[in-house]
Amino acid sequence: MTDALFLALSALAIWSGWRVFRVDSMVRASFQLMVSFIAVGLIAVLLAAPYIGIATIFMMAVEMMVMALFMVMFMMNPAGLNPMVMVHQHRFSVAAGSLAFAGLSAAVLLSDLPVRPVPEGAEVVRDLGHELLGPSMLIFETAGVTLLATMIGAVVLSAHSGRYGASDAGSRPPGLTPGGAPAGRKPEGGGGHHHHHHGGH
Amino acid sequence: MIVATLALLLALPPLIWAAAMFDRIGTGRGAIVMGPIRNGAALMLRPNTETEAPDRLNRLLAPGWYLALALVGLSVVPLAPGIVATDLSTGLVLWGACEALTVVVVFLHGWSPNAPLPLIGAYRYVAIGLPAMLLSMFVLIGAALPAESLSVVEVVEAQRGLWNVVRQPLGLPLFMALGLAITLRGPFDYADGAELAGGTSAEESGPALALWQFARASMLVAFSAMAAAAFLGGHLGPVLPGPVWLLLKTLAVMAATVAAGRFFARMPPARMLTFLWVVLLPLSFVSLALVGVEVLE
Amino acid sequence: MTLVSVLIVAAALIGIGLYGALSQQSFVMLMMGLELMLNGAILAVIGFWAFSLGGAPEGQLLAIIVMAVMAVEMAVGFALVVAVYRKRQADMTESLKTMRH
Amino acid sequence: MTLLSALARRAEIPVFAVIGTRGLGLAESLRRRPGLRLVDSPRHARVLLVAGAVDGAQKQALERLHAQLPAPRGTVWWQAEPLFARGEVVTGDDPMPAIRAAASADDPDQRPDVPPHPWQGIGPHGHGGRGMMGGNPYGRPMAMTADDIRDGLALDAYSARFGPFLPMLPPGLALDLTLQGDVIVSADVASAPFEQGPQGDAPDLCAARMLRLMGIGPIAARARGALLALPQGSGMRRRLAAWLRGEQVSETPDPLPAALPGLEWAEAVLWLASFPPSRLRAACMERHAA
Repeated sequence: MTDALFLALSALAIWSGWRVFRVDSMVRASFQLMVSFIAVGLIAVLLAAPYIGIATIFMMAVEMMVMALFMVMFMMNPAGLNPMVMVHQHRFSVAAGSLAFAGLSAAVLLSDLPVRPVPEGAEVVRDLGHELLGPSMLIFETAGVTLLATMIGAVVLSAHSGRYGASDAGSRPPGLTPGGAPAGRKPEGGGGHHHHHHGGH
Repeated sequence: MIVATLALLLALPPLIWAAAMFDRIGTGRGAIVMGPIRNGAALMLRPNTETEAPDRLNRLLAPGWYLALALVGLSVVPLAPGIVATDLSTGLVLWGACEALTVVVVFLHGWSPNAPLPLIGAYRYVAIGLPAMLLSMFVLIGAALPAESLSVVEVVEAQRGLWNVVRQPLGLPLFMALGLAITLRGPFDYADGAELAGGTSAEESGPALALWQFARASMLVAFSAMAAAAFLGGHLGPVLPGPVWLLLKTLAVMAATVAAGRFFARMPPARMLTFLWVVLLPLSFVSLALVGVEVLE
Repeated sequence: MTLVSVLIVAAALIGIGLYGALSQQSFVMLMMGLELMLNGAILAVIGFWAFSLGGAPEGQLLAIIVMAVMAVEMAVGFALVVAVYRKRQADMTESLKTMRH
Repeated sequence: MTLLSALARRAEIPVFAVIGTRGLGLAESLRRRPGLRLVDSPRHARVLLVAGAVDGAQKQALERLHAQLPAPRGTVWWQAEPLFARGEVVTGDDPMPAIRAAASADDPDQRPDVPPHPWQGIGPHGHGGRGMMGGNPYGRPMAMTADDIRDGLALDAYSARFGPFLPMLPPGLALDLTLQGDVIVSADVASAPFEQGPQGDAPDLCAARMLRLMGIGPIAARARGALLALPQGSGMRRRLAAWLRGEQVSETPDPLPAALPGLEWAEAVLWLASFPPSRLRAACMERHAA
């Protein structure tokens, strides 16, 4: 029963992961990725990690929702009426992906993996809680502070008001001496309204 | 486990009917008892509509997913001591995952017909639904703190002495904001509101629309049962048997949610977004901090 | 369900993710590739934890850290995309020239 | 099936009301009638009710609306001259019998399904746009990048005509809008709202229309909390408060193409509903004349 479920979920995770790069609408792509994450989360639940598994589903549902929203924002082509071909160095990528898979699988098959399963009846969620707020508190809190820094950084980066003036005007730092030439690199010429989405190469 | 699942499946249709009746009370339309059934039957006999270049699969599945999420969310609520359909040590997290996926499903429902008004409803809803969900997680962590467990069974058991609604007075009202959001009603109905002519369901008709409304009502039932378990002591209560208490509390929360949906006006989304982030989320932090202080003592 | 089977599934996810990250032109699709690789990483971590760590909670902790990394990657990634888009109207990798040299 | 049909026979008839000249009061009087239910979307309706005369210039729009009702559908013309030969005409005060009859009618298609617009065949992918965006595949305009008026993040704008029978807009008003997300970037009046007469400006009617957009009824509005839900500074609070007190409002809106850009969809809709129909019509007509 567990084995059948595992096989089905793995197949779902891999298939939907593959479909991410094969569908013709980015919203569909991000929800395919979400399906892949949900399958992995359920596998984690099968592997006796109920907190991690369900938290993965929870987090990824939110993350992929935001991703899909960005898709609609940047490319309002929700239903894929317009074609979508946006790949480059295709052969190289296929080779790299296959190589990574083959290498990792070989490593897995050839190495002698230790076998020490989770003991029956272990309170894994309670253990995790004690670990998070006990011995590994520093790591956990560091992750928290990193997330806070990320939030602030993300807001600063994406806001209209850049560090040195409006960001879409191409903000340039002030000179090192009063009235001097701007420090740092000159922004790219044209600043362009040359259009994006060039189609397939 | 099987007993609990069967009991839930048997109790759900009458509760959904009750939810639909609550929605009719006070609208002056009469036929409170039979009206919802008749209208549902009439809807079932109408055809589904086609739109141009839709995402057929997601359009077909979205109402079903919504219903499934309501069922999964409902399954973690214990009906009586020892009787629960999904006895999971992380029941509250599972409920949170259902909330998050509800936002996704509503988005899919609005996105898949490939029409402007549903799409506007869909992404407006996401902008409001995500912070509302965040808020509910803080409130639910507050409910889990005294129980020292993420299991809903333990959360109910920990309320034997005192219900959480007394211990954390801010919890239930804040949680009801989420209830309004995931059941698409009143002040949080940014998906299906009148100013978008039905929003995400503007292009639906027939059985698809009937199923969507059915799922929306079952989500109200699931939310109310969850609120009853997390804040009103679930099946705990004197004299009457446990399931009856749970039923009564669920009905009370349902009525309160419907009434709140009727009473509070819907703000324009930008205003609501500010209100959520600036007022409601900090309130939920305060609530959580107060619970923490109380538990430490 | 053995450790080997779980790790091979994880390897497949990482392989597909690598393909996506290398082949996609759009920033957002590129990030999806990265996410898929991290998805495989989470699966591998959980697999190791379940089969060869004897239930030590540090394995779960590592999975949580991977999730935090994912969130950071997403947030900073999107912020950069928005910042670049504001300046250059670009959401494809080829339209950026300055960082090449 | 028989049980379903037996139950369905006594259901409320879902009616989509097209409001024509002096039809606002007529449609509003039906809102609390038992036996029918006014719905917001033609897709939810069984019967198309045209209340008040509709300008012949809107014939094609009305035909398209008729086609949006899922078949079988019925049509009732209530105090309105029929624009096409479908359904029944009611001249009296009570359309109920006609609506009941229409609920078992089956109008043939007024606009038979013609093949969709041809594929445009321009551009590298043949969809008529630039790169992978824009264009007009199958006659449906696609979003295209355009300048933003809010914070300079120039995303894809979507242009379409909204109206003249959308239930949240004043009846008859058709707007050519360009939207970025749900923010209106530019607006143009394609046709002015229909004449509603003095009874269209009645305070309770205007307040009810506005409150419906906010999702509450007049009883809940008495608590005055509803006013706080409205944005400040646009006069919406003042006008709704006056209507709730039972006073007439006689403010005239600024020209729509100047006033609407920058507003979000929900704000714009509320703003339009916060003016009495006669004043809104005057503001739109002035511009048409000029």
